[in-house]
Amino acid sequence: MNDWLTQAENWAFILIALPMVLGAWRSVTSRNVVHSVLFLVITLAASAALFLLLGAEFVAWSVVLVYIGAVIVLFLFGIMITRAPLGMETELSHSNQTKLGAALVSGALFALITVAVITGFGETEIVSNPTRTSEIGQSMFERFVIPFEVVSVVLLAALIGGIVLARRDPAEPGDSSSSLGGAQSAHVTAEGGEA
Amino acid sequence: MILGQFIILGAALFSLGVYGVLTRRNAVLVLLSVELMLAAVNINFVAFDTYARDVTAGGQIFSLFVIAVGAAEVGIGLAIVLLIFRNRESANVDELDLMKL
Amino acid sequence: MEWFESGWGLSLVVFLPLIGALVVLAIPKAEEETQKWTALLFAGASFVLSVLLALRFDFGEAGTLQLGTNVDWITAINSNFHIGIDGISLPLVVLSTFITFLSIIYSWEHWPEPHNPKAFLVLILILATGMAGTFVALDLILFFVFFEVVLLPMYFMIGIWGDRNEVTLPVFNITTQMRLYAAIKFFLFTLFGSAFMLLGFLVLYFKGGRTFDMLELAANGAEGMLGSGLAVWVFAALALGFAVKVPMFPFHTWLPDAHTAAPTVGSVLLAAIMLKLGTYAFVRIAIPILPEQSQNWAPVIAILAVIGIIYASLACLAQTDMKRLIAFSSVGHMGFVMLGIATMTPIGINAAIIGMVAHGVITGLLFFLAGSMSHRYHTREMARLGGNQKLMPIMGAILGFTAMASLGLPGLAGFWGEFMALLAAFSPAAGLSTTLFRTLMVIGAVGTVLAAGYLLWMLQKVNFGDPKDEWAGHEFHDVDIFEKMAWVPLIIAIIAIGVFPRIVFGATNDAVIKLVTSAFGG
Amino acid sequence: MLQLLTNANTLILATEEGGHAAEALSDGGLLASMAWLIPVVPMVAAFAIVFYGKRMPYKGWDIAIAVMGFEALYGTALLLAHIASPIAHDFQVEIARIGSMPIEWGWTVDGLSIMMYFLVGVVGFFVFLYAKGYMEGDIRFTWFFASFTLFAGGMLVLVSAPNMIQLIVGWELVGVSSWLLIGHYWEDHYASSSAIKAMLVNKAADVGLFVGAIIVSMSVGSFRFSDILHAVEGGAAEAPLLAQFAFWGGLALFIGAMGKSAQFPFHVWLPDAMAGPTPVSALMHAATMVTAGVYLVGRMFPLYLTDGFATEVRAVIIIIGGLTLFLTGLIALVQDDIKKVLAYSTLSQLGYMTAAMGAGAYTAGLFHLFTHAFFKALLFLGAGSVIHSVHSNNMSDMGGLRKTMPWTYRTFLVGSLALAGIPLFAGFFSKDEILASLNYAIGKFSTADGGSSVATIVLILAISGAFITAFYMARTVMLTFHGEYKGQAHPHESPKIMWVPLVGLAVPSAVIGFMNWPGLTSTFTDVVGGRAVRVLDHHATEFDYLMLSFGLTAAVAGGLIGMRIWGPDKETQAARDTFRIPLLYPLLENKYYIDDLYMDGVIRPIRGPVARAINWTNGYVIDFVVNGAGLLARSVGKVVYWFDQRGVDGAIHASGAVTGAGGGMLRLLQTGKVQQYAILIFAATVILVAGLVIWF
Repeated sequence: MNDWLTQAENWAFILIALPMVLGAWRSVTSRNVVHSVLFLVITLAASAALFLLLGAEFVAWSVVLVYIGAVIVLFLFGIMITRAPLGMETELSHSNQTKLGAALVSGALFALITVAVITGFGETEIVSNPTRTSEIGQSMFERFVIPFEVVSVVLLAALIGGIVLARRDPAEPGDSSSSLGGAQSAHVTAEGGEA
Repeated sequence: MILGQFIILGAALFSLGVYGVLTRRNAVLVLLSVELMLAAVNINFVAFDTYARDVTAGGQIFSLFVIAVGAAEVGIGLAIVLLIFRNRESANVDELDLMKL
Repeated sequence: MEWFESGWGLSLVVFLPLIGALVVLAIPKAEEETQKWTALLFAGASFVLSVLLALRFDFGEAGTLQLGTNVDWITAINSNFHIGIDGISLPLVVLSTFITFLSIIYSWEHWPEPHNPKAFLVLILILATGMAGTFVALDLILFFVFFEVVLLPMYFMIGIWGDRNEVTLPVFNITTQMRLYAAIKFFLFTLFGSAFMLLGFLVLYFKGGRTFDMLELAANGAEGMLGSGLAVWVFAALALGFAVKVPMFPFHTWLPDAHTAAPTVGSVLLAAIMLKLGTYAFVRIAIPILPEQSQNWAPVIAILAVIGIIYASLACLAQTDMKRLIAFSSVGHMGFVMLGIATMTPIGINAAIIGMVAHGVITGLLFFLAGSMSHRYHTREMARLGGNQKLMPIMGAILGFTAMASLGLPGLAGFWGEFMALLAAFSPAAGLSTTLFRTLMVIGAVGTVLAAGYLLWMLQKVNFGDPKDEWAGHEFHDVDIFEKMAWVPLIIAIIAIGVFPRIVFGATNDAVIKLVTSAFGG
Repeated sequence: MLQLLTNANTLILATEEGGHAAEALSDGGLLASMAWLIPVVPMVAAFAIVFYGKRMPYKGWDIAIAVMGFEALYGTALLLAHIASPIAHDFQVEIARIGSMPIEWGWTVDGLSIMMYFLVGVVGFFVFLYAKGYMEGDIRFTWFFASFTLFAGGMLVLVSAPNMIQLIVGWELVGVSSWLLIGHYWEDHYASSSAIKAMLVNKAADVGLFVGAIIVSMSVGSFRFSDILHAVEGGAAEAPLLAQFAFWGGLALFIGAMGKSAQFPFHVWLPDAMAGPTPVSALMHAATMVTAGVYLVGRMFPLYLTDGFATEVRAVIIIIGGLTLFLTGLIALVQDDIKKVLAYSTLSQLGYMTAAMGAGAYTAGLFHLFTHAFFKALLFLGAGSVIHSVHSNNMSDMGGLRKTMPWTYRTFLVGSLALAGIPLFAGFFSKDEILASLNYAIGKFSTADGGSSVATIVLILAISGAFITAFYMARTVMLTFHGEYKGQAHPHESPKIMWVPLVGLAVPSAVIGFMNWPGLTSTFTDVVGGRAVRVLDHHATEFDYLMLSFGLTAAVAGGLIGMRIWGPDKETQAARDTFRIPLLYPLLENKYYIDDLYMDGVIRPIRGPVARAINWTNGYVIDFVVNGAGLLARSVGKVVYWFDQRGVDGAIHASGAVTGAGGGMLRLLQTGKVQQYAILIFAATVILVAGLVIWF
C-alpha cells in the first residue's frame, strides 16, 4: 500500500475519484434538480480525467463532447420542458422506505463487485498505455466495423424514434388507427384516463 | 496503479446509479442516474482495455459505442418523458403506473 | 504610396464597400440619413481609390498584372489571396465602382417598396465587393467566392424589393409573384452554372498541377496536363458556368425576368456589371488556361452568340413591357461581346471589353430611365405610355440619347464594341473557319438593323405622339436632382468613350495582345 | 459649239501624305490644316444650341446661321485655293489602337471633299437662312436648329473622313439626325413613322456599308482610304487579299451607298421623308445625305474601275441607276403632293448619278450631283414657300400663284428649267454629260457578256428619263403657278428672308453648269480630280452631238407636251383622266407596291408573327424546360418528403404497432410501479451474481 501511495498517478487517481464519487452521491440525492444535473457534470468530467489517466484520450474527449456537451444540455432541456421544480424539492425522491430498500440493494451490489474484483485480480498492476486516435480509428473501421454499423442503425432508430415520440402529432384525436404514433399517444391518453 | 482501484470505483459509481434509479421519483432524474451507471461501465471498459493491452483497443471502442448508445438512450428516454409529460402533466415515475392493466 | 501599390489599394477598393456594409448594419434603423451618407462615403471612397489605381497604373506595361499582391490564404489547398489588375480588368473595376457609386446617389430618394434603406444599402455594398473582387481575383477559389458573393444580395434584392405583380407561368399555369419567380430563377440558374464551373475548377486543380492560381495554371500548360479528352469537358463545364452569367442563348431566360422584376438599382447593377462577370471570366480564365479548347469551342460560342443577337432582337420586337425590352436587348448586346471573344483575336477581345464597358454605362442608364419612368407612370406598358417627350422633355431627351447609344450610333460608346466585333469576325484567329465567321459577321450586322428597329419603335411608342388621356391632369416631375447627378456622369462617359475610345482601348490593347499571344503563340 | 465632253481621262484620286503625286499637289497650307474646323464647328454648335440656344436673341438660329456662314466661306475659300493650286492632303490623328490597326480621326482636303464642303456650306447657308422664315413660330424652333446643325455637321464629318471609321461615324450621324429632322413633328404618327422608316431603311443598307468597310479595310489592313486606294493602284498582284474580296466588298459598299442615295429598291424612305419640315427636305435631298452614297462610290472609285478588283460591280451599279432613274421618274408623274413630285424627281436624278458612276463616268456623276444640289434645293425651298403660303401640300389646292408669288415663281421656274435640262441652265450640262458618258461607256463594256447591251438599255432609259423629267416639271409648274387658284387660303408672297435665299440659289442653278465649260483654266473635272492614283475615267472625250440632240429633243418634247396637257387649267381634270391608263396608273400610284411589299412582306411579319414566335419560344420552349426542370425538382422533393413522412414514419408506426401488441400481452403480468420492480430485479441480480461468485 505504501508504494501504491508513492506513485504520483495514484494520487491523481485519488484526486479524481473523490470528487467523482461525491458528485455521483450528490447527484442521486440532491433535492434540487438542476444541482443534480450539475453534479453529474462533475462526475462525468472526472471520469474523462480518469480516462486520460489511463491513456484513453479519444474516449476522454468523446465523453467531454458527447456527455458534458450534449447529453447534459439535453437533460437541462428535459427538466425545463417537463416543468420540473427548479428550487429545493423534497418530493424528488421516494419515501424513506424505498430509499432503504434501494440502499440495501445497491450496497449489496457494491459489496459483491468489490469482493469479486479483489478476489479475482488482487493487486494486478496496470500501466497507462496511451492509445493514438488513429489506432482507434483503424481498429474501429476494420475490426469493429460491423458493430459500428449496428450502432449507427441504433442511432438512426433513436433519431427517428425521438422525433416520432416528441413531436406533436397533427393527426385528429379520434383517428387512432391511421398512424401508430397517433395510436400510441391516443393509447396513452386512454390509459391515463383510466388511471 | 492496480486494476482493482478502477473497478471498485466503477462499482461504486454503478451502485450509486442503481440507488438513484431506484429512489428518484422524477423521470428525468432516473435517466440521469442511468447515465451514472453507463459512466461506470465505461470506466470498467477502459480499465480492462488498459489491463489487457489490447492492440485493437476493443475496450475503448466499446466504451465509445456505449457513449453513442447512451446518448441515443437519453434522447429517446427524454422524448418518452416528454410525451408522458405532455399527456399526463407530470414526469413523476411513481405516477406512471401504465403498466398496470 | 508603397503600401498603396503593393496590393493594399486594390484590396481597399474591393473591401471598403464590405466594411461600409458592416458599418451601415451597425447604424440604428431609424437614422436613414446617416446610413445613406455612410454608404455613399464608402462607395465613393472605393470609386476614388479605383480611379487613383488607374492613375498609378502603368499603361506602358498594361499586359502585366499590377498593383496586386499574393499572400497565403487557404494553404491546405494551395489557394492564395492573389489579386492584381491588368489592362483588361482595370476598366471593369473602375466601371463597377463607378456604377455602384451612382446607384447609391440615385437611390437617395428613390427607395423601392418596402422601403428599408438600411438593408438595401447593405446589399448594394456587399454586391459592390463581390463585383469588384471578381475582376481582381487571380485565384480560382477566390474568384469563385467573389463570383458567388454577388448571388445572395441580388437574390434578396429581387425577392424583397422586386415587382409585386402576379405572373402566370406558361404551360404550367402556376401563378406567383413576379419577384419570387424571378429571384428563384435567377438564383437557381446561376447556381446551376456555378456548380459546373466549380467542377471545372476542381479538375483543373487536381489535374493541372495542384494549384488554383490562374497565372500558374496558364503557365504550367494545364491544358496539356489534362489531355484533350478531359479538357473538352473541362472547358464545357467552365463555359457553361460563364455562359449562364453572360447570359448566352439558350441560357438567357433568367435575365429578362430578373431584370424586369428587380428594383431599378438592382437592374442597373445586374445589367451594368454582373453580366460582365461571365464574359470577363471567358477572357481571364477560359482562354489563357484552355487555349486549344477555346479554339475548338469558338465556333459553337460564336454561333450561339449570333443566334443570341438575332433572337434577342426579335424577342425585343414582341415586348410590350419597356423594362423587359431593355432586358432582352442586353442579351443581344452580350451576343456581340461573345462574338468578339469567340474570334480569339486581339481585335475581337478588345471589342468585347469595350463592348462590356459600353453596355455597362448605356444599359445601366437605360434601366435607370426605365425605373424612373415606371416610378412616375406606375406602369411599364409601352402601349399606355406615349408623349413622354411632352410630359417630361428632359427625361425624353435622355431616353432618346441613350436609345441611340444603345443601337450603336457611331460617336457614342456602343458603336465600338459592335463594329469591332464584326470587324474581328472577318478574320478570326488562325485555325477557325473564316467562312463561318464571315457568315456570322453578316448575320450579326443584320442584328444591328433589328436593334435599331426595336429601339426606334420603343421611342415612338414611349416618347412620341400625344400623351394618352389617362395622364391628363397628372403632374409629372421631370428629372430630379438625384437622377441628374447619377445620370450626367453616365452620359458623359457614353460620349467620351464614343469619341475617344482610347479611354478603354488604351488600357486593354496591350493586355489583350499579350493574352492572345501567350495563349495562342505569336 | 459646245464641246461639253472634254479632256482628261486620267483621274488622280488619292495621295499619300507628303505627296506621292507626280503632279505638284499642294498640302493646302494653313487653310487645309485648319479644315478640321469644318466638321467640328457644327458639331459643337449643335450642342451649344441645345444648351444655350433659347437664351440667344434669335433662339439659336443665330448660332446656326453663323456656323453655316462659316462653312460656306470656308468651303468657298478652299475651293478657290484648290482651283489656284490643287490640294490633296489627309490629316489623321490616332485616337486608339486596336490590335495593330490604328483608329484615327482626321480630315481630308482634296478635290472631292472640297467640292462637298463648298456644296454643303453654300446650299446649307441658303437653306438655313430660309428656314428662319419657314420655321418661325414652331414650338421646337431651337431644337430644330440644333438637329439641323447636327445634320449638316454629320454630313461634313462624312465628307471630311479620311478613313472608313470616320466615314461610318458621319454616315450614321447623318442617319440619326435625319431621323430627328424627319420626325420633327413627332406628335404626328405619320411623321414619327416616316422618320423610323428612313432610319431603318438606311440601317438595313448600312449592313452593306459595315460589311463592305470591314471587308475592304481588313483585306488591306488599314482603315485609311489612302492605303486602300494605293493597294488598288498597286494592282491585284500586289493586294491579293483585297483582289479576292473586292467584288463582295465593292458590292457591299454599294449596297450601303444605295441606302443613303435612295437607290431602288432602298428608295422607299425618301418620299416619306417629306414628313419633315421643307427646309429639311431641301438640304437632305439636295446637297447632303442623298449625295453621300454617290460620294462613297466616288471615294472608292478606283476599286470599281481597276481591273482585277470590283469592276463587275459596275454592272450592278449601272443597272440599279438605270432602274431608279426610270421607275421613280414615272411615279413622279402621278403625284399630287408637290413635295412628293420633287422627292421622286430627286430619286430619278440620283439614279442618273448612280448610272453615271456605274458607267465609269466619275466626273459626270459628280457634276450632276453638284448642279442638282443647287436646283433641287431651290425647287424644294420654292415648294416650301408655296406650301407656307397656301397651307397645303397638294397641287390640287394651288394654281395661278405666279401672280401672287412672283419671286417664288421666277426662281421655281429657273429650277425647273435646270432640272428639265433646258440648255444653258445647269442641269443641261450635267445631264448631257451623263448621256454622253453612257454612250461612251457602251463601247467600254464587254459585248461578250451582254454588258454593252445593258449599257444601251440604260442609255435609252436615261433619255426617256429626260423626257419624263421635263414632263412632270412642266406639269408641276403648270398646276402650281398657272391656271386659276383652287385652294381656300389667301396666298401671298413669302417674307424676304425666304425668297432671298431662293434668288441666291437660282443664280448658281442658272449658271453653274458653265463650270465645266471647256477652255476654262480649271474645269469641274480638274476640281474633283487631282489626286495621285490614276484610274481611267470613262468619261467621253469626244463631243457627242447624237446624245446632245437626243437629250435635248427629249427634254423639250417632254416640256412642251407637259405644258400642252396641263397648261389650260379648265382641261386639267380631263387631261389627267386621259392619263389614267389601266394597270399602269394604279401601279404608279401605289409606287409599284414596293412599300406594301416591304410592309406586308418584311416589317409586319417580323414585328408580328416572327417576333411573337420568338417570344413564344422564350416562354413556352426554353422557359418550359427551365420551369419544368424546376418544377420537376420540386415534385421529386415532394415525393421524397412524402416518403419521408409516410414511408419512414409508416415503418416506424408499423414497428411500434408490433411492439405495442407485444406489450399489450405482457402488461397482463404487471402491476404498476416500475421502480419497485426494479428494486426486485436488482436484488435478484445481486443474489444471482453473488451465488455465482461464491459458487466458483
